[in-house]
Formats: sequence, structure tokens, C-alpha cells
Amino acid sequence: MIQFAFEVLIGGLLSGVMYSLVALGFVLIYKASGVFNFAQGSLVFFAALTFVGLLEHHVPFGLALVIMVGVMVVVGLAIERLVLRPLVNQPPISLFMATIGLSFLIEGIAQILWGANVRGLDLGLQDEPIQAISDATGMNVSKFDLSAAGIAAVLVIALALFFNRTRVGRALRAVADDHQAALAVGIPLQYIWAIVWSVAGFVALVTGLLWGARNGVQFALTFVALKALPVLILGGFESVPGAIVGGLIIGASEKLAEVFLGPYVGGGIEGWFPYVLALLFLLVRPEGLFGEKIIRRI
Amino acid sequence: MGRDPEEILEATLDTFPRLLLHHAKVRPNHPAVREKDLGIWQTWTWRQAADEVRALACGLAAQGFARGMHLAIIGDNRPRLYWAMAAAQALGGVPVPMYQDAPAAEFVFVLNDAEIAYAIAEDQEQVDKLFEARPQVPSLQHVYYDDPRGMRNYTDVLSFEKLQKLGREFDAAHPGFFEQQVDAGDAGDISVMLYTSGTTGKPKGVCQTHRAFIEAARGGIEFDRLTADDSVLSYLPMAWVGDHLFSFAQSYVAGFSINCPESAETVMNDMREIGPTYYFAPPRIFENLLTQVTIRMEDAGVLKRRMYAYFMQVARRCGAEILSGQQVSTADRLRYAIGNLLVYGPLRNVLGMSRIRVAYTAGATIGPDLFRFYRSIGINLKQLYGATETCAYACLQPDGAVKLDTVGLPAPGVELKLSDHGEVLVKGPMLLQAYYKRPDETAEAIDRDGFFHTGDAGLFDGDGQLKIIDRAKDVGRLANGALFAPNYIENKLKFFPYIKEAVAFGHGRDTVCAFINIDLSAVGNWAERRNLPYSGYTDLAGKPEVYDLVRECVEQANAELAQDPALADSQVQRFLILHKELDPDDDELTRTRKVRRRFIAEKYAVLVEAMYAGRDRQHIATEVKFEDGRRGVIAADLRIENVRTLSTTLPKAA
Amino acid sequence: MRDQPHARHAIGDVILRAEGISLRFGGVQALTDISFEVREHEVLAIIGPNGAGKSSMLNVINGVYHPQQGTITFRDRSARRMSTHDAALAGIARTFQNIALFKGMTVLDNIMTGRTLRMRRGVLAQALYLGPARREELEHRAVVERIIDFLEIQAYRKTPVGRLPYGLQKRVDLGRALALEPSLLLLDEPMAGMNLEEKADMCRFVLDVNEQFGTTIVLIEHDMGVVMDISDRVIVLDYGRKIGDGPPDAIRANQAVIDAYLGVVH
Amino acid sequence: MLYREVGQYRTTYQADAAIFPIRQDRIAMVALLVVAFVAIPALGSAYLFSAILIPFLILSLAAIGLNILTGYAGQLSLGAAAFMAVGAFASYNFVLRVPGIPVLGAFIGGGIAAALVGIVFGLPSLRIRGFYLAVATLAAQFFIVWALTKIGWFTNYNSSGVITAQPVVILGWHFAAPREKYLLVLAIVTVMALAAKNMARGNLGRQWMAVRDMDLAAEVIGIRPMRAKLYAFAVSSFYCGIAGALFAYTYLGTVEPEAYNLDLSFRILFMIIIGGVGTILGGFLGSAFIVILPIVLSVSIEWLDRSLHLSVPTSVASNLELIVFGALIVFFLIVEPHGLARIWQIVKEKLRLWPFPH
Repeated sequence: MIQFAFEVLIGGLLSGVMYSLVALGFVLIYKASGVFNFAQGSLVFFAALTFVGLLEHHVPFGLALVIMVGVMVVVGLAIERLVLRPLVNQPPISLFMATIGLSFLIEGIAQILWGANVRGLDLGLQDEPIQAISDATGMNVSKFDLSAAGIAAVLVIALALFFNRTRVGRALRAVADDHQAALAVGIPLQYIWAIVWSVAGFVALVTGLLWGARNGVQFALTFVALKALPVLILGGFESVPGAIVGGLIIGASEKLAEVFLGPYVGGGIEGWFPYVLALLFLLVRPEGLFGEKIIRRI
Repeated sequence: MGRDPEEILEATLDTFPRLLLHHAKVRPNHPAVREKDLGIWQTWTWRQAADEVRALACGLAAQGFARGMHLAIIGDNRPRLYWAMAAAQALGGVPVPMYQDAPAAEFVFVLNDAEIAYAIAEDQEQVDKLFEARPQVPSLQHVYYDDPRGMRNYTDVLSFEKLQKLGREFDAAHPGFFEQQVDAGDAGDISVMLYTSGTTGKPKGVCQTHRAFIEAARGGIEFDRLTADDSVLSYLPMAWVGDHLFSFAQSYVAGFSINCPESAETVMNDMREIGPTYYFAPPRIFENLLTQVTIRMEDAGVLKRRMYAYFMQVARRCGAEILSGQQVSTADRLRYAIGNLLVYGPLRNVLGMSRIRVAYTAGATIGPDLFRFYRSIGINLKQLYGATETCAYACLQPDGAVKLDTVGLPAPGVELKLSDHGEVLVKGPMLLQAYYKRPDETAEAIDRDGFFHTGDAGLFDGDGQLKIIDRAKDVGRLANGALFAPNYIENKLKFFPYIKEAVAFGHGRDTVCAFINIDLSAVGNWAERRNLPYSGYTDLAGKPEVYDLVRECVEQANAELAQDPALADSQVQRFLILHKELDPDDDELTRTRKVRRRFIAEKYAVLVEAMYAGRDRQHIATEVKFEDGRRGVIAADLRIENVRTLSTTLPKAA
Repeated sequence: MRDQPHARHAIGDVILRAEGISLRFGGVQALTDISFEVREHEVLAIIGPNGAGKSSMLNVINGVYHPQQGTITFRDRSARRMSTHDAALAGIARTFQNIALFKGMTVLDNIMTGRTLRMRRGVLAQALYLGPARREELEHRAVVERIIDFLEIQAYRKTPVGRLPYGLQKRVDLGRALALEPSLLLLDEPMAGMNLEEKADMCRFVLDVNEQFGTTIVLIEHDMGVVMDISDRVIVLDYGRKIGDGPPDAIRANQAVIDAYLGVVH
Repeated sequence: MLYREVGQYRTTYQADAAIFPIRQDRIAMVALLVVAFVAIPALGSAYLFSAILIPFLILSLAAIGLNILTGYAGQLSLGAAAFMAVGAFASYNFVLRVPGIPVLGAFIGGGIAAALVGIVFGLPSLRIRGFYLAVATLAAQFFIVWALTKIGWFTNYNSSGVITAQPVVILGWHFAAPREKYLLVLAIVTVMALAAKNMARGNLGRQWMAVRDMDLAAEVIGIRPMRAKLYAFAVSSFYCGIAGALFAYTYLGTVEPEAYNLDLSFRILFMIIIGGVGTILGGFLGSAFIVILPIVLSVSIEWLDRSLHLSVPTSVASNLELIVFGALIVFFLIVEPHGLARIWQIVKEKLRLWPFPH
């Protein structure tokens, strides 16, 4: 029993890492431009679908990967230029709604380009238990999950480094703290935004590939965005570590809940459990795990 | 109810207090006064108005105001100030409305001349001026105010409420007092004293009897078939004879409602809301309105401007004719109908003139184009002629016989003739009784046959309509003996939207020269459209481009003058644009904005000489008074320019 | 407003007492052990260099901030943590340094919001616009119209406040506060960023309020001329401490104050 | 241009505070109502009623509801459809389990149920703002739909988890034909729209807008932001609840909880963005737009098919719809954040000032 629980927990944590990955996409953009980018999920979907589309047209894997990086960067830039820049200084809510519209737009385009039916995506990782671990502990830990988690972890660390070590990263943090000040000290906002959006595009690609490979490339991918929301609430919209920790918590807890609570209430509670969890958490700590306390000024 | 036959009724209704009580009886719930206050049109019926007046009159009586005394009334058009007039009259006293925008210094003379002991002021501003004047006005004892704003620290003033409260107590204590006072009144009593801001010298108090104003009012009412259901916007100075006739006398005779705007800034809007059916405005207001219309239309899109231009041209062609019921082709009638839907109707609507049945203008000559514009968009604008001394009632233009350059036929009950010098003489029940304490001036103004000398030079046209050329005393002669009518020339110039004021010189000289005041809003707008930067009036006035603009106007005016042999010689040869706007506060204009030609000639003698000496530049520094009383100096180096003139022999321009 | 004017109200006894107020934000010490009194009908000015804690002081008085130490006693109610709502109920109104009007609403509606505390009708009555709800609405409209008239903003009644020039917005802000018919009115830099004429008007309004309705006024102001003209008493803050308290002339002479102000531009 | 306002002066605040202070507007409104209540029922076809007008009206009502919460009170909600679901299923159960309850009564019951649920999910708004709150409403969206699916009681243990709306009988009159249903919906929507307008222009509406524009200032002048927000949630959910009930009883007939999914919530959100945030009119304009757009699209695609013989796959139509919607949202947010309602308002102002441009 305990063992099973542990197994579930690990599974949860592993998928949690991927939540973190998605959440990271949100955090980046939120930090830089104060936008909650609801379209992140659609980007993931778009990325995965296009990638598969390329493969289907016999584009070699590597090349497809390169192309996709380019595509996603371009898409990211386009969004920044065509949607967000005109909306700069609008209330955050309008920006948020704009990204909702955006997500519809992207999903529509993606499906017109590649059709709506579910595709498989093979990254050469089998979703099978890792013998070694099973033998040692008797627990099933999916090879795929582990490696996916690995990739995700690498990316997360890379990004963290990027934002803490590089000039751009520091500039970005300055922007996040105070747009005016950033402008004042001569940090080119729009340049920063461009970078952030292309990075977000890239993150979306990776996420798309991992999730796509796991659950098949399908419209459901867009819901990844919805999954990321509670993660962000736990972690706080502005905190990279928050996104990571939040992702793990959500991933683990939802799995546990599904397995141990689900049966009593008829299952399928993954859909809302993270939210309720996040909400309860919110009521205790409105600013999230790592967010700073808001002082209301007049 | 058994109405007495008209004439008996009229006989008994021979003073304003009696008229008031009459309306309170026959149309108690009919609106008498409306005022835009606290966001809505507060309304008083005739009965309520009568009660207010009663309380006020008794209050004044309680304060010792008695028959024959004078009550100064100072402020914007407010119901309570109109009631104050009736209240004073009810007690046999005489209301003396004064121009509210005059500075304290000007108050002093009138207050003393009229031996004012009681004064009702609208608000703190007016009370302050009264108190400023008080040291020089020993007679002034009692001051009352309408609006308590900021008045709490004032001593020995009484609020309107307080006065009325005293009045109600007094009324209760002396039943029948009010009625008995009203009964004691007589048609021959002085009903009001209006001070003429005479173009020269100190103002004179014109004493008018109840009879005079009631006759004048009644004449006008019958002439234009006004009824109790008409309504008028009361926004012109209460001290001005026109307002007294339209907003007081005629309202009391016909029983129609007067409407007081919320404030000076909101007049346009308030007019739009109320939509008066009977409207009076001096030409300058119609002029400003038209200027605004033109300016605002210039901001419109191309299509709209085209449409506007087209239908305006249609209107110019046949609008006035249709209004006067003349012969117009069906095609034009159709075009006009469409225009009425697309342009004229909406325009009347935005101007607040949709419901106007009769509109009058007077006080100065109105430009033909201006006049024609309003008639052509279907507003029945007419001209009248009269003076303070004739209750603003001497000539009226009858519907259907409206001309651009006349002031109409002698009004009912008015006898009118020209002296051999061409001066207009009138006689009738509406003549003043006398100038207050000026027997000599009175004798001078009214000859032994009882004709009043208006001081205007005029002539009758073919249909016996009167045409005013100029002030009789202003009509001069050029050195070559040709006729020189400065006003006539100035008006011709002022008809151009870009020219606000003009002063022509030429008496005893061999040519005519002129000062010009440009219209800041019109020229300013013109400048902006040519993105011509300017820092204010003086700067703008000095711009060569502006000089060119004005020169064109002057040349057109010359062309018109050239058409009339009698006036051809008074074409303007040279002009300059003044560096400051002529201003009543600097005594350059009268309160009714007539130019004080002599005064200006003296004040700017150096400029006049420069013009005739043929110089083309002249430096001048002028002291000016600002609203807040501070003084300053405007100095400028003025250009003087020549203008092309035409010889009479030229064929008439179309 | 057409009621009988009263002469200037004589300054009465203490209605507000602040005792040992200290306020911190995280590490920042905004106010340190501040005590003072406000007397009925007086005009009290709080001055001090930028960041002296003036606004924080007002925010403490009407319950926006809760001091870590000290108590505020208003009339006989004494509290450390007075909620903004209690403050409003008790009759404390305020205006804001950088105008906090409801941008999306007209001048009329903005001032109407100030009447909320006095409006009782329920949702259903409002939804169906039943007699009582309608009557209530119109009664309060009448009151608000008097305020509009008092502040001479008739011409802008139905204009969205966002479109008004700065000076007028400040007036509307004052009007909204007046709509509470407060007994204590807190004005946070009512004349900041105004031109001479606007300042003169605002001064007149402030004095009129104080004199016509006897409202006690506490205001923050930088313009020393204004402060000396209109205030009965002046309190000086510097770095969250009170360094002066007394009639304008005394303050003008006070050395500590002068030092605090050295190099501060007005 | 058609306006003739001269002489329309007001002597009472009552008249000044009227919903349509200008006579011409009142006339137009009456005319519109006559058309809606008399002309259309007389001429309209069954298709017009059940495929266009009924959904249009119902969604307008939902949009009005959401607009009260998001437009007036400024609380972004992504769960409108969930509250519609509550209204629908509650009404169903009221009719089912309360013998002899009038259908209208059941609808109101449904509305109230929705309002209560709304308050529950509104509670977080007392502590959290903006996106955080949006997430709370998302939670509502998922949780409610899940609960209605999983808990059999709601669907009366129907095997396929759907409910079939009982016949609508009011005072013995059976509303079966599309025309009758249309009239019923129209009547309800008219009344509720009026009520909404009254709240919006009254004390409640001012509190909502105050909280939306500057909540701290609102608090300082004595408004209780919490109460105002909860009222907004309650009223908004009530409107959505009624709309949901009508959706089931007069439009779909047989409904599964999934009919009220996130997608519907988004559509309603789009309606108020396109229609106009913070206006009652916006609800109708937006709804009309979003109901008609797909029809226009599919028709034009069909036409393309037939005329150009390019066989467009059916999926394209729906995706095209997504694209157009998405693009429009972005477009409106950028170009006219106040939506069609503002455009209409501008046109009206122009007409009033005609021939002047401004």
C-alpha cells in the first residue's frame, strides 16, 4: 500500500516536472510584460502538431526540430509585435482576454493546417517501467516519465541560469520589478519582450513534444494551459522556483487524490482537484508561495 | 368663467402688478418663470410668482420701502430679480436695473443719480461692488442678496429669504395692505428707470410709465400674435430695454413664460433644452453663432462639408423666399425640403431654434448675409427699431415683408417722420416721460409737437419701410463735401466674419481711413488651418498674412460702397489692425458694444495722424485694464496698409 | 446652496486624538510615536518634506493602514484597527493625493457614490425601480445637485470624470467626500499641481466647507502660502516624527521646522 | 440628424434620470418592442425562432449576467456556463421533485440556486483579484460540470447522464411551438434586461463600478467592496442560471452537463468583449454577433463549395470560426475596447450633433 502510494507519488512528481515546464512559460511572460498568456497552451498544441506535421511530410527529425525552433521563435515574436505591443498600458484583464482570443486563433490555424485528428509522436522513449528500479524496489517508474522529467529539469535549470546569470536575464528581472524604472535606466523593453516571447515559444515546443509523445498530439494539449493555472497560483505568477515547486505539488497531489479519493466520488477529479487545492491555498496566502506581499497604496 | 370684454379688461390691467394678479387668477397653474438650477428647470406658476412678489413687496414695505422710492437691481437674469421689479412696482416704487458687469466705479454715478436707498444684488460679487461704491453713495441704506454663497461674514445685509419672511409676517399683520398698494398704482406712474449708456457723456435715467411699456408690449404682441403659450429665453442684461420689454413687459401682458439660464457659460445648452418660441438677440450674438457654425463645419468630413455647402447654397437661393411665402419653383421647394431634413432642421436643432416662431434683432445694423442666413434656414428672424426712450418699440418688420436693409414699418400706435436733416422722429404712447432730473435734456429730446428725436439718420424706401444709415450726429462730410456715414462703413466691414470691430475716420478729411479689430476666434481658426503660429491677439493682429486677409475684406467693402454714388467717396483708402481688442472696460465701447468713435479718435490720435500722414508704421503703447482690475500696457509697432479703391463708373458687381 | 449662512464656527473641543502612533511597512518605519489632537471645526494642516509620512498619517486616521502601536480616538470611539468602513460610518471622509475617482463614471455618479452609506433600498426594489427605491435615488440626487452647485461644476454634471481637466477632477474628488456629509474631512494635497487660479478656488471651497457646514478639516499641503492662509493649526512631520505643532506663525518661526525644510523646494 | 431635442427640457430629477431621456429614443424603443412582440411572431419561420432568435435571446441574457460581474463589477469570470448549468439542472430537479411547482417558479428556483453557488465561488474574490479570481471561476467551471456528471441524483440517475426538460406549461398554456417559446423567452429577457438596467444605473450599479474602478477609494467612502462583489456574483449567477434554464427548456430540450462547458463560458465572455463591456446593450449586440457569425460563415462556405467546387472539409468551417472569433477578440480589444455598444453610442452622438462633426 505504502509502496503503491510512493509509486503514485513519484509518477505524480514526474508529471509535475512537466507542469512546471508549462508554468515556466507563463511565468517568463508574466514577469516580463505582466501578461497572463492564456495562449501558452495553444502554442504547445501548435508546436506539437506542426512538428508532427513536418515529420509526416518526411522531414528528418533533427531538421524538423531546427525548423520548429525557428517557427516558434517567429510566432512568439509575431504575437508580441501584433497583439501585445498595441495593447501595452491596457489593464491586465484586457491583455488576458486578448490572449484567450489569441489561443482560439492559434488553435484554429493549427487545425486548419494539420487537421484535427489525434496523432502519435515517437521520441524514441518507451513508456515502460525501468527494470532496475522495479527489481530493486518493486515500484514501476516509467522510463519515459523519468527521461521526460530529466529533459524538463535540464530546461528548467537552463532557464533559471539564463535569467540569473546573463545580462538579458538581469534586465528582464529589472523589467519585471518596474517598467518605468527599467525604461529610465535605458533597458529596451520591447527588445526584452521579444526575447521573452521567443523563449516562451521555445518552451512551448519542448513541452509540446514531451506531452505529445506521452498522450498523443491532440487538442487536449491546449488544456495543459489550464493545468498550469493552479500551479501558478501555488507558486505565484512571478516566481520561477515557485513554478517548479508548484508544479511538483500539483502533479503529486492530483495523482494521489485521483487514486485515493477518486474512487469514492466517481473518479475524474483531476480536472478540478488542483484548482480547489489552489483556491484553498489562495484563501490562506493570496500572494502565492513565493510571491511578495502586496501593500495597497493610494 | 365670465370674462369681461377685452377693452374693459385692458383698461383695468394698466399696471404690471395688476397684470401679475390677473394672470395669477386666470392662469394660476400656467408656468410664469423657469430657471435652470440644480440640474433641472425649476418652474414657478403665475400663482407662485404672484405669491413670491407679494412676500417680497411686503418685506420691502416692512423695511420701509415706500411709494416713489427707487430699488436698484443688479445681477444676471434671475427669477427673484424679475420679481423684485414687480415688487417695487407693487409698492409704487421704481425698479432701477443696472448693468451687472459694470465696475463699482460706474455704479457710483447711477446709484447717486437715482438716489438709491435700497438695492437687491444677485450674489457676493455684486454686493462687494455695492459696498465698494457705498462710501461715495450716502443714500444707500439697505442691501439684499439672492445667493447666500460666501455671504456668511457680511453684516448689515439681508438675504432674500429673510426679506420674504419679514414680508410674510408683515402681510399677516397688515391684511389687505398689498392689495391696497396695488390699487393705489396708476398707469401714469413711472414703472421703471433704465439708464442709457449714452454713446457720449454720463448715462441718463430714462423714466418709463406703466402705460408706455404696456402699450409697447401689447402692440408687439398683437403685431406678432404672441400668446401665453410662447416662451422666451431671458439672458440679456436686465438693465437693457430690450430685455425689459421681452422678458418683463411682454411676459406680463401676454402671460408667457420666461426662462433663466443656469449660468453665462451654459446659455447655448440651456437654449437648446428650452427651445424658446420667441427670441431676441443683438446682431453680434447671431454673428457669433454663425461664426461657430462655420468653424465647426470646417472640422467636418469632406462629404458632409460638400453636402452642407450644397444645401446652404440652395437655401441662399430660395430659403428666405420660401419663408416669406414668395413664388419658388417646385424643384427648388423639393431641394429645400431635402435640405430641411438633412441640414436646416438639424442646424436649427443644434442652435436651439427649432421652435422659434418669431425672432428679432436690433441695437445695431445686422449684416445682410448674416440676416439672410438665419431666414434661409427657416428661422423667422426680423428686425425692429427702437430706443430706450421708446421702450425699444418704434418700427417692426411684418411677416412676409421682411427686407435685409430696413428696420420695418412704423409699429402700431407709433407716428414716425424724418426731420429735414434726415433725423428720425417718433411719437406715441411708448415715449419716455422724462430723463430723470434732466429737464434740459428732456426738452432737447422731445420737441414741442411731442416728437422724440432719435438721433438716428434714416430714410424711407419705396414701401415706406425705414432704413437707418447712421447716428445723425456722426454723419459728417468729407473735405470735398461728400456724405460720410462712418457707421454705415463700419458695419459693411463688420459684416465680414474675420472683422470684429471697425472704426472709420474721414469727417473733414479728404479720404477715409479705418481701424480694424480682427475676430480672434475666426481669424485664429483661419490661422490654425494654415498652421500659422501665433501667441495671442496682438501677435496675430500683426501678421502680414492677416493683413492680406483683412485687405481683401476691405476691398470687397469698397466695391459695395462704390455702387452707391452717394457713398462712393467714402471707400476706405488705408487701414490698420489695432494691437488690442476694443473693450468696454477701457471705455472704448459702450456696454452694448457700440464704438465710442470720438473717444477712440482721441485715445489713438497718434495712429490716426500716422494714417493720414501716409506713414506705413507707427509705434503705440496703450494701458489696459484686466478683468481682475489690474492694469498693464500693450505696446506694438503697427503696420498701416493701403487699399485698392474703385471708381463709381465701374459696372456694378453681380 | 440656498440656506441661511452661519458665521464662522468657534473652534470646539477635541474630536480626534492620535496617541503614540507607530507604523511600519516591513523594514520601513513610516511613522514613529506620533501624537496629536484635532479640535472640532478647526482647519489643521499637516506639512513636511516628501516621504515624511503625511499620507500614511491620513491613511491611519481613516483606517486604510493599521498602526503597530498607538490608538486613534474619534469622538468617543477608540481603536487601533479602525476599518475604513467604520471610519466612513463615523463621519470621516477624505480625498486623495493622486485623484482616486471612478474613471468610468460621470461626475454625477461619482458624487452619488458618496451617498451609498445613506441608501437603504434592497436589490429587488432597485431592480424593479419600485417607488421607495426611486424616491430614495431622487432624494439623494437632490442632495448631490447641491454639492455640484456648491463646487460650481454644473456644466460637467454628465461628463465622465476621465475627460475632465485635473483641477476639476480634484473638485469632484472633494465633492464625493462632501457627499458623505462628514464631520471630519481629510484632504491629501488638495491643491497639488494646480495653477494659481485653481488653487485660489480650491482654498475658497475648503474654507466655505469649513465655515458653511462647520466641517473639521485636516489637510496635507506643500504650498506654505496656502497653509499659512487657511489653517488654524499646523503639524510638521519629518521622517515619520512630529517635529512641530502649533499656530501657523509659531511654526514659521520654529527652528526645527526650518531645518527640516532646508533645501526642500516649494 | 433625426434627433430634435430642442424643447425636451426636464423639470424633475425623475425625468432627468429616465433610461431614455430623449423622446426619439423612447419612440425607437417602443417601435423595437412592437416589432419583437408582434411583427416577428407574425412573420417569422420556425427556423428563425429556434435556430437564431431563441439562442440569441438566451445568450444575451447570459451575457448580461456576465457583464454585471465582469463589466460592471470588474470581476473576470470564466465560469458563466457553469452557473447556467446549475440553473438548468436545478430547475429540472425542482419540477421533478416539487409536485405542482409552476415552471416559472422552477426557473426562479434555478436562478436562486445558481446565485447561491455563485456566492460560494465568489467568496475567494474577497481576498484575491484579477487572474487569481479568474482561476477561482475556472474551478467552478470544472467542478460544477464534473459534479453534475458524476452525481447521478442531479440527472435523476439517467443512464446517459442527460436530462430531458419537462414540457413548459404556464397557466395551462403549453409552450411547445417555437413561436410560443420565442415569445416566452422574449418576455423573460425583456423584463430581466430592464431590471438589470435599473440595478446598473442605481446605487448597486454605482457600487459595482466604484469597486471596479478604484476599490480602495470605494471602501473609504463607505462602500463595502465585499458585499458589492458578492452581490455582483449573486445577481450575475442568477441571470446566468435563468439563461441556463431557458437554454435547456426552450432551446436544447435534452441536455448533458457538457453542453455548459468551458467553451460556452468563453463564448459568453467574447460576447461581452465584442458587444461592449459594462453595458446592457452590449449583451444583446455581442450575442447577436456571435450567434449570427457562424451562420454567415457556414453559409458563405457552402456557397464557395457550390460555386467554386472546392470541397471544403466540414472541420474547416468550425476552425475558420475559431480563427475569426479569436481575431475579432484581439481586434476589438485593440481597436475598440468598449465594443459595439461604444460604436453605437458614438454614432448616436454624431446623429445628435449633426450636422456638426463634434
